[in-house]
Amino acid sequence: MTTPTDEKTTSFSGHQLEETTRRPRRIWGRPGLVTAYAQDMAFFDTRAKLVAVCALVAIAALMPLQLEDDILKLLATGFVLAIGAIGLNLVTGYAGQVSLGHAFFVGVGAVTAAVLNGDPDGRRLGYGITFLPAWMLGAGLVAAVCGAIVAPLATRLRGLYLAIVTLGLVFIGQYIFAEWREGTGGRGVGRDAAVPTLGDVDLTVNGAYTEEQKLYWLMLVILVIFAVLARNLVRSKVGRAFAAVRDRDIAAGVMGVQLGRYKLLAFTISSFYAGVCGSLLYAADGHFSPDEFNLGMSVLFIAMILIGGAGTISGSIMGAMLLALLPRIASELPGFFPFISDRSTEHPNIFEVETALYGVLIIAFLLFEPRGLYGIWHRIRTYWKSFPFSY
Amino acid sequence: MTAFLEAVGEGLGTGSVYALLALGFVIIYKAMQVISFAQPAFMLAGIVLVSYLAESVNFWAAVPIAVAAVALLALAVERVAIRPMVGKAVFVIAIITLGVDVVVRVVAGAFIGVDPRSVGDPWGQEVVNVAGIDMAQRNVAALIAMVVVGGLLFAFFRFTPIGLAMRASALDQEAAMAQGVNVGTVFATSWALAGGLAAVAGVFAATGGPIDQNIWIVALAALPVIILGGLDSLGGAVLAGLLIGVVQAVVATYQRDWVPSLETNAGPIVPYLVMMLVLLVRPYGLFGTKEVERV
Amino acid sequence: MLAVQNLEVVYDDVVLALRGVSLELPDGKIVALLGANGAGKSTLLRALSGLLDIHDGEIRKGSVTLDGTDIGERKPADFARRGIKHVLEGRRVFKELTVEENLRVGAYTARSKLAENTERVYGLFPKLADMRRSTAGYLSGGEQQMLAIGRALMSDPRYLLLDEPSLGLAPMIVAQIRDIVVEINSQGTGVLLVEQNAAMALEIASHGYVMENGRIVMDRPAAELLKDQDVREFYLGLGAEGEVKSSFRDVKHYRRRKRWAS
Amino acid sequence: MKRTATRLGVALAVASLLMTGCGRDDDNGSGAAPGVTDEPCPEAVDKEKGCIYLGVLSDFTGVFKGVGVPFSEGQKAFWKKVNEDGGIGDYEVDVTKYAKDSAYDPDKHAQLFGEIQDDILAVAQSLGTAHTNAILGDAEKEDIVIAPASLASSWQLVDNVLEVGSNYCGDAMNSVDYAVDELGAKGVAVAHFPGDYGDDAAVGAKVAAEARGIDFTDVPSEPGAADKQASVVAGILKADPDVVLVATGPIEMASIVGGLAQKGFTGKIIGSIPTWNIALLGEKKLVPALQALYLQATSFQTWEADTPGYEAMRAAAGETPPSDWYALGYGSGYVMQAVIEKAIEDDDLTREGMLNAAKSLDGVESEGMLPEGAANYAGDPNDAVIRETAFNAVDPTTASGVKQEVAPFVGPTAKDHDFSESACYEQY
Repeated sequence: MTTPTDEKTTSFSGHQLEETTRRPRRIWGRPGLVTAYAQDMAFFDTRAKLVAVCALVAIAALMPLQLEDDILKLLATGFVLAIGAIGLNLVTGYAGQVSLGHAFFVGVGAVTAAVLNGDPDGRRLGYGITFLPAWMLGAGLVAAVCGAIVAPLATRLRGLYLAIVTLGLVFIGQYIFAEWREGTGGRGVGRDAAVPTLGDVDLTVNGAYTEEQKLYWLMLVILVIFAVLARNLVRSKVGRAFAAVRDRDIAAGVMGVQLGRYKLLAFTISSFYAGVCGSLLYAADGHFSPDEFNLGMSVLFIAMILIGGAGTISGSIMGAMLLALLPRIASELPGFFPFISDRSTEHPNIFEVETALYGVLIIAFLLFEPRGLYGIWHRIRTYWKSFPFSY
Repeated sequence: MTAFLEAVGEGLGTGSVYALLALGFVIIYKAMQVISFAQPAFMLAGIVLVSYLAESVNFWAAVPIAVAAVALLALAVERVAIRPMVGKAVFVIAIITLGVDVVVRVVAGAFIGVDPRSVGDPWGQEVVNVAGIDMAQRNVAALIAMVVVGGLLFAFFRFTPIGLAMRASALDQEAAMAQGVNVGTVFATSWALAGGLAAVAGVFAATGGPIDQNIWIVALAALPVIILGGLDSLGGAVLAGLLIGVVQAVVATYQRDWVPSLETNAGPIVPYLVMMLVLLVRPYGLFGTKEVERV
Repeated sequence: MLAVQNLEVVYDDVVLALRGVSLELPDGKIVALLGANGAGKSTLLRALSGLLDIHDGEIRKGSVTLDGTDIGERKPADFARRGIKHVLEGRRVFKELTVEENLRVGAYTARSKLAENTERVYGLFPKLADMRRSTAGYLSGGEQQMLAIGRALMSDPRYLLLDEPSLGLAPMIVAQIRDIVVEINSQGTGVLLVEQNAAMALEIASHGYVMENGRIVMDRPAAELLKDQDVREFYLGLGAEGEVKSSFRDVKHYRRRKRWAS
Repeated sequence: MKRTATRLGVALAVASLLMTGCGRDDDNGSGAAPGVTDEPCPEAVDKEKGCIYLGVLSDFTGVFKGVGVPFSEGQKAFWKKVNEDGGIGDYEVDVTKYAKDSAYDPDKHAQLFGEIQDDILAVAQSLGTAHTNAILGDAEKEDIVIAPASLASSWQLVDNVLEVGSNYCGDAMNSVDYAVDELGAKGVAVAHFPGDYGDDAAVGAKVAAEARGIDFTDVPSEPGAADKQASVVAGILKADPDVVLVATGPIEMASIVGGLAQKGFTGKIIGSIPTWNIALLGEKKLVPALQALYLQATSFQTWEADTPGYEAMRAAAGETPPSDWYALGYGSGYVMQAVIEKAIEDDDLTREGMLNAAKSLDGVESEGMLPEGAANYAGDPNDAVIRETAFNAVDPTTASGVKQEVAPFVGPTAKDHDFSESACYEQY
């Protein structure tokens, strides 16, 4: 009674272990058939996937030549959020440690990048480092260190307790950010974000290409790099240890997986991604304030990986893109309902409807597809794979 | 010393609000192992209803009506958005409750309108002198309300069949079902209770001055409270609520003396600091059951 | 009469737990259900008390009927209200409640007759009456089992489904439980007794079923089963000559034979 | 595999077709300046005229929605009147299409500005000091003129920001001088929001307190009702000042006044202009305390002022509930109108032309809506800054709930202070 679509089970039930050393054998017309463990663990387990991903990236790279700037800006923001979502997915989706503290690490990244990149003579603390990779990776590293400091808590706590404790991190983080006016600009004020420049080119100034086009390409490239790194990580020994920690942590501990070490690693890497995400997140708007890094942002990231599909890299990206576009979708909807006023003094008005719709869409989405976008994709794929037989 | 005791009095007032909110969280948690993030919205809905009702009927009539109405609202939310998800991952349900929170809060907030509102409570800023200590009447009222509501809850869980069924269901859902307990009824009752409790808490959070829709933030302090008390302990929720209220008020009063260099009021993060310290020693809170989360 | 016809149950959409199972529990009779671990006995009981759903189980084919009406799709509370009470394996008392509170939860569907039923249960289990105020979790295993049965009796059920009541109990307690089951039955309650302790079960039952791999493989009056060679060998632990037989090879042989036979 | 490739090829082809079908619109219209079109406005009075779009970044749902909503309504009323009177030159003015709610969040402010900046000629309202600062860099790059709904002491230093009245810093100086000279105060405490608005007032008070040699206590506050202000009240009482300055929102101010009154405070509590909201009169228990203790420091007149401008405004307002914010929104329109008129006069209705027009403006005829000497952007910043402050007291019988108690005056501290060096809040 195994479902015919589950590749993982077929690979183990149908073949013996000695085949892992053999070259994968491909059977024509059955692209879903996995004949070796190495193949199951490969970066792209089928050729079709490789082609599809390359095509997708190619299309994504060409988009700026076609789409309007405001959409591009949203998409670019989505790419950056996706980096953060991948980070959260590593610790939550793969290693099973639910963290509501992601906003804190994003904040650490944003602040670090702004401080490193800031004008040394400006109103706030700044070191004037303009080299983009330097401040981006610096932000990631500082966030990673913070993650490593927090990780020991995770070895003591589980589930909702861990979630709420990491939430505490957000509140304490906000307090520190608010106090450190020199670095963050303080509550309700904020400071200028790190400015992305490549060589002498300031990407936030319109030139041959607009600001939005340039930022879009930049974010796309960075996202692809970090997504590939994450995908490689999760199919390695580390990734398997994460899964073991997630599924049965005590059993994994008994079997020799060093729980503390892998939880530490998961938090550190996740925080690194969050830091990188934070360093780039405000590039387009050019300004951020410490109030941003609140419960709402943490929840946004959790929603991304739940909506996208926990425990998948592609799901993280899909979820981030959807949530980045959601406010825009919500703001388009009132156009179809004439009773909604655009005046702030009347109710219901579009400002309220936009916010409410955001909530409704999240509820509706999870009600109808709790496995997320990845689940929908999986279902479609499964359906066509066994077409015309429904099971 | 007087200043200290006055701070304690103040803290007992806010602590009572936290305790009422935390009781709602714990009741839902015990019923379905989910933290409902919709509590802040129910609190806001309660405040809005009272502030409108108090204009037509008086405050004392407005509160029970609003509490009942919010309980019904919570019931409806449970039926529409939560029940279909029973059995799914708890974090998916938690995020759904967050979605509910956003929607309800926007709708309730719309009724607050542009200008600050008031719940029309009879206490205002009046004080009462208890053994030489000035205590705001609203804080005394909150404490009394919390004790009364807590007592009623205690009686409810001890003596009524449904209350007993809820306790049984929290201990062993399948065994409770085998006794004929309808788990749907248990879920619905727990949401209604939590909604009502949030409304009561809201009324007391909103006394003492005008409020706007940002008052929902008060409800977030209940999260560290429930962790501190233990997710599944009603008594723990009450004690932790009062404890955190008092510590918060004392810190707010003395912070300027202790650490003059800190500008921002540390009160709001105190609950989290206390929570973290306690969890380092006791990973399941002060009164929580070990292994609440199944391995 | 409570019965299942041609029942097929699937867990998680994947695991087939019961196949073509039919069973009858007449009013006022004791029916024994025997089988090894994993044979599907508990699943069958869950199907009979509506508790499949929370284990992600689902009836795919066949029906559960009470006096001819299909009740398979109803909620567990409905089963209880109709007089079917399931005593779960492993006792499952509400550990933090007192004995009396446990009993009150048991009376959830029959609140009007609470006092009457409490008296009856205390009559059956005088020990529980002495400990009515103690916390259930501190009771001994046998007392907990009595509490679990007593709790189920609080709604005066027509049918009692007992899942392994003797599990992990001392022989003396097992005998006590047996007597109580007989007593309950004599008051008119039909009992479906799932047991590893086949000797005890068949001794008091009027009819017996044997399950293997999700199927009923034997369906005979209890007296006949008691005499059956295979049953004696594999459930009563007695060889053909009344000796303990422990050769694994024979077991393998038996299994092979059964597989072809079924 | 081959089939997959073919399928992908088809998909690619379809995708590229789709994308070329709805291609990107790179040209910027007819070459006119952004925000200026020959098409009529969406709600045009005269369909023959073109339209000038002004952006609005206000607070409709945040802490200062009590300011943002009536302010925006006042602006709409002003431009409606202007349009009905024939518009400006060949154009009418629209402040509705690009009105956005930033909810008093500087980041959202910056983000929304990014969304509308290619479609507007100027910003008719940017509510909040830090918020306006958040968009200032981008606005300067693109020569966009901004009318702030904020009275920070930094605006006179910036060319493209059109401030209209005295600043929080100067108001606070005058408040302290008044406390010393008229009330004989020996100590002053300031309760204020963190951030540029609150800091501006705090610095003003501090400078004045030092100049006058009285005690000064700084008590930071934060947004929130009675619970959040309890520690503020405790902090003030500990310092035991004679006069308290408050630079928060109305809810915070009311909680502080209530808390102080409860503890028997008898001095004066002087709030910055945004601390008043008429809805506070609904707090029956609080009104006596507000009447006894509270003063609002402002350089604007109140709703019932007897000037031609206010009269026209009251007529335009019709049924709209009276609010001094409405009046301020309405009054600020005079400045923007003058700038647009000048730009048209110079035959340069572009962003650059607007900026030049603003820089050369040395005053505006506001029919008594704005303080004396407002909108002088041509002169030296230190000379042009408005230094006078009036105090309003709570009076439930008036339309907007407050009535002028102390006529406009300039205290010695503000008179001598050099406002041209840097903004007060930067010295916090």
